[in-house]
Amino acid sequence: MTFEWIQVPYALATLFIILNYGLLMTAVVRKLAARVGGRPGIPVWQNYIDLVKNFALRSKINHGVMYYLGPVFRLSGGIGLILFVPTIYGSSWAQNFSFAGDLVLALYFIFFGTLGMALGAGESGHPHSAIGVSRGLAQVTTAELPMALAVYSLAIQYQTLSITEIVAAQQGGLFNWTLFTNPLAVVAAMFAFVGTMMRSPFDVVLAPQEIPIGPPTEYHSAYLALMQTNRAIFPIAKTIIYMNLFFGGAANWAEFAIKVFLLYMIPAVIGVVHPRFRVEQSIRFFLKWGLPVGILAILTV
Amino acid sequence: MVSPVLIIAIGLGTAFALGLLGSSRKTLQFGATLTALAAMSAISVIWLVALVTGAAQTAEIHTAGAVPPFAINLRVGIAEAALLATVTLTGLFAALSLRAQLLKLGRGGMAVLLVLIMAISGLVMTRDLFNVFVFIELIAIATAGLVLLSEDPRAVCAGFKFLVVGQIIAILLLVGIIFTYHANGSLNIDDIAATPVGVQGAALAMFLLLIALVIELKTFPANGWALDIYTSAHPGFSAVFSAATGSAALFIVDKVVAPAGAEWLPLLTGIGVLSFVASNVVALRQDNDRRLLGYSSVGQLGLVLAVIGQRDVLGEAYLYVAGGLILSHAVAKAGLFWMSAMVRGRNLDDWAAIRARAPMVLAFATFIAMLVGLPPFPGFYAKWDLAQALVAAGRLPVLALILLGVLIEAAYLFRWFGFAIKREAPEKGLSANMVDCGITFAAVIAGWALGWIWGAIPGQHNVLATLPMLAVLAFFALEPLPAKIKNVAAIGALLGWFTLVFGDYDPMRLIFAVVMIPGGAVILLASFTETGRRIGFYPSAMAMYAGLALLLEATTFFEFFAAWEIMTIGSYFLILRGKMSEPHALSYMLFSLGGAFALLAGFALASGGIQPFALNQLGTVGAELAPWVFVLLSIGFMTKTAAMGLHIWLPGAHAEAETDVSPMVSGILLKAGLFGLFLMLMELGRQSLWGVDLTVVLAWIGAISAFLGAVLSIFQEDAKRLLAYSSISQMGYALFGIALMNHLGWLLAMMFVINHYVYKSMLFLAVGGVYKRTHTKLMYQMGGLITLMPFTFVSVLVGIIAMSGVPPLSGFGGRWIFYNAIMDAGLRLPLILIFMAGPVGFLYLFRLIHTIFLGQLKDPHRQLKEAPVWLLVPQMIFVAFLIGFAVLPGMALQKVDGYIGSIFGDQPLVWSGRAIASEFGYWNPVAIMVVIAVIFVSVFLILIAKNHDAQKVKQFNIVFSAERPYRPETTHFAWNFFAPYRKALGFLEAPVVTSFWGGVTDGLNGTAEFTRRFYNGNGQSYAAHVLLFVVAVYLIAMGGVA
Amino acid sequence: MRDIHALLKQRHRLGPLEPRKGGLAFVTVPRENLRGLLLELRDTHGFTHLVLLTAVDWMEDGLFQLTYMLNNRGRDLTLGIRVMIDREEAQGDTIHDMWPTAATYQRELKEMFGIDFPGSPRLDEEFILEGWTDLPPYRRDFDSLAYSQQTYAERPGRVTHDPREYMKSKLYPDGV
Amino acid sequence: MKDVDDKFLKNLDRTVPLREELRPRKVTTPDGQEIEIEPLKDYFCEAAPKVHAKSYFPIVEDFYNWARANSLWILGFGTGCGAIEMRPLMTPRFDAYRYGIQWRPTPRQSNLLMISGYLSVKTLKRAIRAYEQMQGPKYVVGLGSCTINGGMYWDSYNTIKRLDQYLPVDLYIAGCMPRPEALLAGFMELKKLIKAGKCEGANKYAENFATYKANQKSVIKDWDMPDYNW
Repeated sequence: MTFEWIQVPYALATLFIILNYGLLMTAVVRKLAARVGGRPGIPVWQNYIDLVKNFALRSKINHGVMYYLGPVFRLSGGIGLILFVPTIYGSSWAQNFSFAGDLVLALYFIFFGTLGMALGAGESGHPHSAIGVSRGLAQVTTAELPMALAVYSLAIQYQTLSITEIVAAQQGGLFNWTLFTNPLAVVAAMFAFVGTMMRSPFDVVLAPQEIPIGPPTEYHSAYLALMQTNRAIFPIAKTIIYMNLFFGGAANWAEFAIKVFLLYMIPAVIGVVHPRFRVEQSIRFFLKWGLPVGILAILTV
Repeated sequence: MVSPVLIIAIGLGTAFALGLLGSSRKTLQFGATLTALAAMSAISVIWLVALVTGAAQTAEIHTAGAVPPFAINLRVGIAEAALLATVTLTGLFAALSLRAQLLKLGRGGMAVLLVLIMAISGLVMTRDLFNVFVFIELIAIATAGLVLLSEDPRAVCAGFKFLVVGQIIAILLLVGIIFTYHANGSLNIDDIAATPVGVQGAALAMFLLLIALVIELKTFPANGWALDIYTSAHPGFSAVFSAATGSAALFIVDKVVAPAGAEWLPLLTGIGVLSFVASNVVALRQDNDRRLLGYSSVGQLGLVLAVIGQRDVLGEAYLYVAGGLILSHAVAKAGLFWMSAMVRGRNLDDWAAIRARAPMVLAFATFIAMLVGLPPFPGFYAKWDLAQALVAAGRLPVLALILLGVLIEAAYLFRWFGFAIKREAPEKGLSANMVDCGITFAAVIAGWALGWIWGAIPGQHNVLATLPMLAVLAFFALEPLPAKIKNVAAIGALLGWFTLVFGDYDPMRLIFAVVMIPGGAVILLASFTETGRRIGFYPSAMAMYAGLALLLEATTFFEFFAAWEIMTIGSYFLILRGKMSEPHALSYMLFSLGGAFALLAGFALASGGIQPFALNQLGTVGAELAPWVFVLLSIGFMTKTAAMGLHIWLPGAHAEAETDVSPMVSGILLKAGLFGLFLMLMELGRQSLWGVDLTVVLAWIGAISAFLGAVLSIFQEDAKRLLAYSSISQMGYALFGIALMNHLGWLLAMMFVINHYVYKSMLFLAVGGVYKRTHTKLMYQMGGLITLMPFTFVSVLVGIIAMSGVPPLSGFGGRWIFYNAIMDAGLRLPLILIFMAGPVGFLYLFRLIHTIFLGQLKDPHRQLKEAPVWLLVPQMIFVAFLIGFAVLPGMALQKVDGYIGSIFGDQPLVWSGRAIASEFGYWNPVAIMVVIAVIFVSVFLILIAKNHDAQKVKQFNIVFSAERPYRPETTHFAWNFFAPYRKALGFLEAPVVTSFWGGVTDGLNGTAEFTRRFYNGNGQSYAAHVLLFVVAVYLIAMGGVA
Repeated sequence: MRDIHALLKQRHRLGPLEPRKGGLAFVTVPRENLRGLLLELRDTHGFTHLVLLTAVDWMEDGLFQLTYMLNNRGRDLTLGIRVMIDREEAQGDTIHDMWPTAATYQRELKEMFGIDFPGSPRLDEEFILEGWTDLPPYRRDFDSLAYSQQTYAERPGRVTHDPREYMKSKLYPDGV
Repeated sequence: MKDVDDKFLKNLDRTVPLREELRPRKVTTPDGQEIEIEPLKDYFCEAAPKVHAKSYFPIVEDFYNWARANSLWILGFGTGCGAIEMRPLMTPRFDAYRYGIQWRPTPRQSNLLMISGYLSVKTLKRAIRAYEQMQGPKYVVGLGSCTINGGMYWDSYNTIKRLDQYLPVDLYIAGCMPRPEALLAGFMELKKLIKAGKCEGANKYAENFATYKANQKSVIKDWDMPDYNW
């Protein structure tokens, strides 16, 4: 697959859809959580308002170059992740720029935003930012491990690293999904999924109680707006990857919307009913439960 | 041509003539002595030259006009001549070194010295047993005389002990001679062979002869009597005692045993090896320099004795090996004793005094290298041939013991050298004067000359004659120049060499060559920051680079091994230059030597004694040997790549080295090990031992190193240690890649060779620059340096992005190849560790950049300047390269890919334009770079549009729960950065390996401590030792013979 | 309680015991006896708990009264020990080595009454009054109202009434 | 009912010295030369607050104000008894979230400061710092009579009586204490003001910065912070 200029507007369109979907869906999820608690909850368009409000802030401060670039890295990471992954299977225009690289690219590009964010937060000079980063990085080392193993077992199963081909291999019926052809890998991957969605019980990174929300402590105004945008996009992007790898991808936007929503609900539900882990607890958790499943996955495939 | 008898004649004559001179005219007497000695030396040297050049034949001199056995006859062959030269010259120099003493003592002393030298020469030449006895008596008496003549009370009692034991020896010898005469009516050595030794009496006779001569060698444990002499006598004399007497005694043993027949050899071997290992172990605990030298002499003599014991397998190489060892021992020991005459203090660390004089250090280094048997000295060649012969004859245990002994010897000698370089020098610790320096340097020159000669002997590869080594010698000559000029020269030399050679390398060698030679030049740019003359840096550095260059040039085992050793020595001296690096340099040296010996054994095993053996014939090794060769070689190479278990030398060595040395030893030196592994696997391929596939073992080791290296690295507070541990991890990746034994795995390893060189050198230089400014390596003491050191920050940033494998920089290429490589590899379990090592690596990298450059700036650092420009230049070059390499990986990899394809016969990667496709996935670096750049810029523009007017605030303008920060120190979160990680996985940093190696060394020292008790300084017990020794040996030996 | 008082009387110069309702009683000791008394109470009579340490300002007699309230949990007795100290160079003896909590009380007394307790840890660190420049506010010669009027801006229109007069005027507007 | 005694005069001539960590100090750099550190200059930004103009197009400004009104992020800074009254707002019974109100743990991200009760001088200092660290436009709501006229602390030696002397208050909610219903009503009121563009507290503070500072410093004797806490 090669590049034509027409792909640029296509990609932008995809991006636009996903952004709005992300903003609405996160709001809906929060509303659901509120209803569970017997509250009316926020209006579904609240995210848009907050976004506008933050863009409209009048006075801003700046802690230095990396601080300034941090959110840029963050959002670029999210957008890039979307653009490097084909969104809709078989759609002529939602393939984005997936010709640039395969699954490996997607997996490692996830770290792009994290790194930039960490550096930006670091330069703000706030100890809480550094603490949050240290916690987050420490947790991700083991949280991503089952995912890596699952991906490996998947790649061996399908003998390819190209996402498109993996999705293609899952077409033609529910039971061609990896979920059924390679359940162990999916379970392992789900550990990583829940662990990296920044929701309880694994959200000690931005623990609003002990450390006022960690890395973004010093961020505000447009910086914060960019990060909010990313927080709308990035989970969707990750969910898309999981959907493509394990749940047969999506052949049209409706299927996309449903699958992503359901997948997104998994960590949400778990988060609503679980208290928070300390970092070393979650590390042990992943080593004790996630890792063995992952090992089984790569041994049995 | 003058008759060699004159040597004896002159000696005796002058000795008597001295008596005629009035006792008052000391100077005249001294002059006479010197002249006599000079004459003797002259004669022997003339003979040596004549014999070597073939101008003369081996001469038989019959005294009293009758033929043996009715008269004593002397012989002068090459060996004799060489020894004579050594002896007489030693005597001459000894006389010079002893001048003060001699002038004080007067003619008595001089006469005794003359007689001693004369006797030793006679011992060398004579072919008659009784004559041997006479000369030995003379030697004993003369020695005792010389020792007793000095008024040091300890010397007196030492001399007395010596006499006592000397008499025991004499008696044994005499009895032996009588028996021999009884057994075969002749005292002529050559006749002994004529009669069968099977006769009980003759066997006993021979035993007594040998044991007497062996004890004369002061073999362990029957040597307490002699050691006191080393300690107490004047070093000038000890030199004679160690060099001349010892060599002569060895020679006589050889003379006697030659006719006696092969069944005596095992006895000698046993005694020799025991003596060698044991006295080296004891020497470990000595703190008096002369006593240490004494033990070392005993050890060396033991070694040669063992070699004599191997004469049956050595064949015609026998003279070469034994001679090499004896001569290097004689020269080095004499030299060291003469140096110790100049050092005032008697403790090992008093030798720090010599640091003031660079030539002295050179001399010291030369002698130690000669003793340990490092190139380019004769001992090295001898060791190599010895190993070949031993393995060929299947005498591996002997080889193992000898190598062990050498390792221990290296341990205390290099520890001593470390003291000399690193400990603080005592006031006026050095009493240097023209004469002593003169004779010392005569020894140095003799050493190098011998090195040349031993190399030049046909059938050998002369290490010194190679261009790189000549360059090194040239840099010795350049030392007086200022550092900057030498730096230009060094860079020129490296680039010049590269232009000479790169034409005829295959792509893989070429990559290594580029990393090692021009790569070294780039790092040398950083050395322009150094001012002054920087004595000692350039020879060492160039020695290392010469080793690397020769390593790539090597075609035979020997060349490879020599290059390896040279590289090791050079890097050792480099590392030793660091401020706190004394212990680390030592452990580096020991591990390297251990690895080198593993290589030596492996090569010998592979070649089976055939010399020279080409590297590319490694594949032809027999199937039953191949696995063992594999094991030995990979141990050797993995010591260099610091694989887990053999890694403990690395962190200290790399962290404590100088700013511009760390990148050399980390970025470049480690690659030598990888190069070796490549060669080995290319030739040997997969091997399995007891059904275990050894490459799988390698893969596991690689994975474990990759993981544990990373984990250990995140717990470091010292920036350079952090980087050092990360090197272990990175080399682990490379090792894993190689061990995958498939095309992409090797490509991955090559990628790591390039990437690791670039970003590790870059990071070490950056951290070094920070260290230059902040004077600390502890990260938590820094912070907020980003605005003060922007360039350094940029290079660290690029470095860690590349290293962590995040797109778009070149590290990602490595990861991509890695995934494709593991797809068709059978290994799965080790992957778990590798997968985990990735994110863990991310941890320590972030810590590195955060705690140094981000966070809170500290009071004392507020006005720091950016790192020196010459440190930045190479960094910026690296940054540019990393980005270029990220966009166009093909420029370096495509050729290598093709080459590896020619090895494995497959071609998994398709290079179409800028895009790369494998059978599993695809990778388009340009597209990635462009997409990311476009997104990044557009988002950045949005932010600028909104926040261009943001108010720039200072470091304490942070929300602090409505309080304000107290001090930057209390606000910077840096120390123990990953505390939760330590809570969860801290158990992984338990120092298991370190404690293991610590246990080994403690064990050795314990043994030494125990053994030295045995030397209680009491003459009677020493005599008892001797007798017990004789009896014990008798029981063992005759049990074997009869 | 009385038995303890009787016992203590033999060794310490105690004033008379003034019982109150329940297990509460007060006794006055001279300053030099305080320490020994407290020690004995704590170690032998089980008054292990320092309930509070506070002061009363007897401005007219030029005295400060320190009250150490001790409690015996086992027997549910509370003994208040009064020490009168001079108001001019107001100085007490620190007991933070017996009850670490005392250090905090003494810090507060130092801040609020200006009573010094040499040797008490962190005594001079301000407790709640950061940068206080005036008299210690709990001394009776410090007028809180005047101070606040001279310091903190009033909002105009605030009136205060004497409750009695005010209610009268409300209930009996015609003043009957 | 004690009346003021006119003999008492507060002590005016004593001043509080600067805190130790804020005094200029000498440190030696790694290369050994002495340098002078002035913490207040070197570690804190000295710039004064700026007056930020409204958006050029009124319609845009109205749109922005609407957004601001519907996304009030409260700084979780509870003083006095009112802190207790604010908690119920998060519970199902009142649920302030439905009005776009939520609590943020850091001043940088919040734009509404609730002074929920009496302010002792010590707390006032923190409140000012927190307020100045918020990014404009930002709003202050005073809760209860203590913030209005001192309330029951009318004669306290350590409690301020008028919040608007020290911070630009946009809205007072009367009561002692006002119940959550009153708070909600107050929020609605505030929203109206914001939408009407009447809440320019931040700019007012910047304009009359000198007066505010003077008032604050007249109360807070140990002003151990920069004049404006960015």
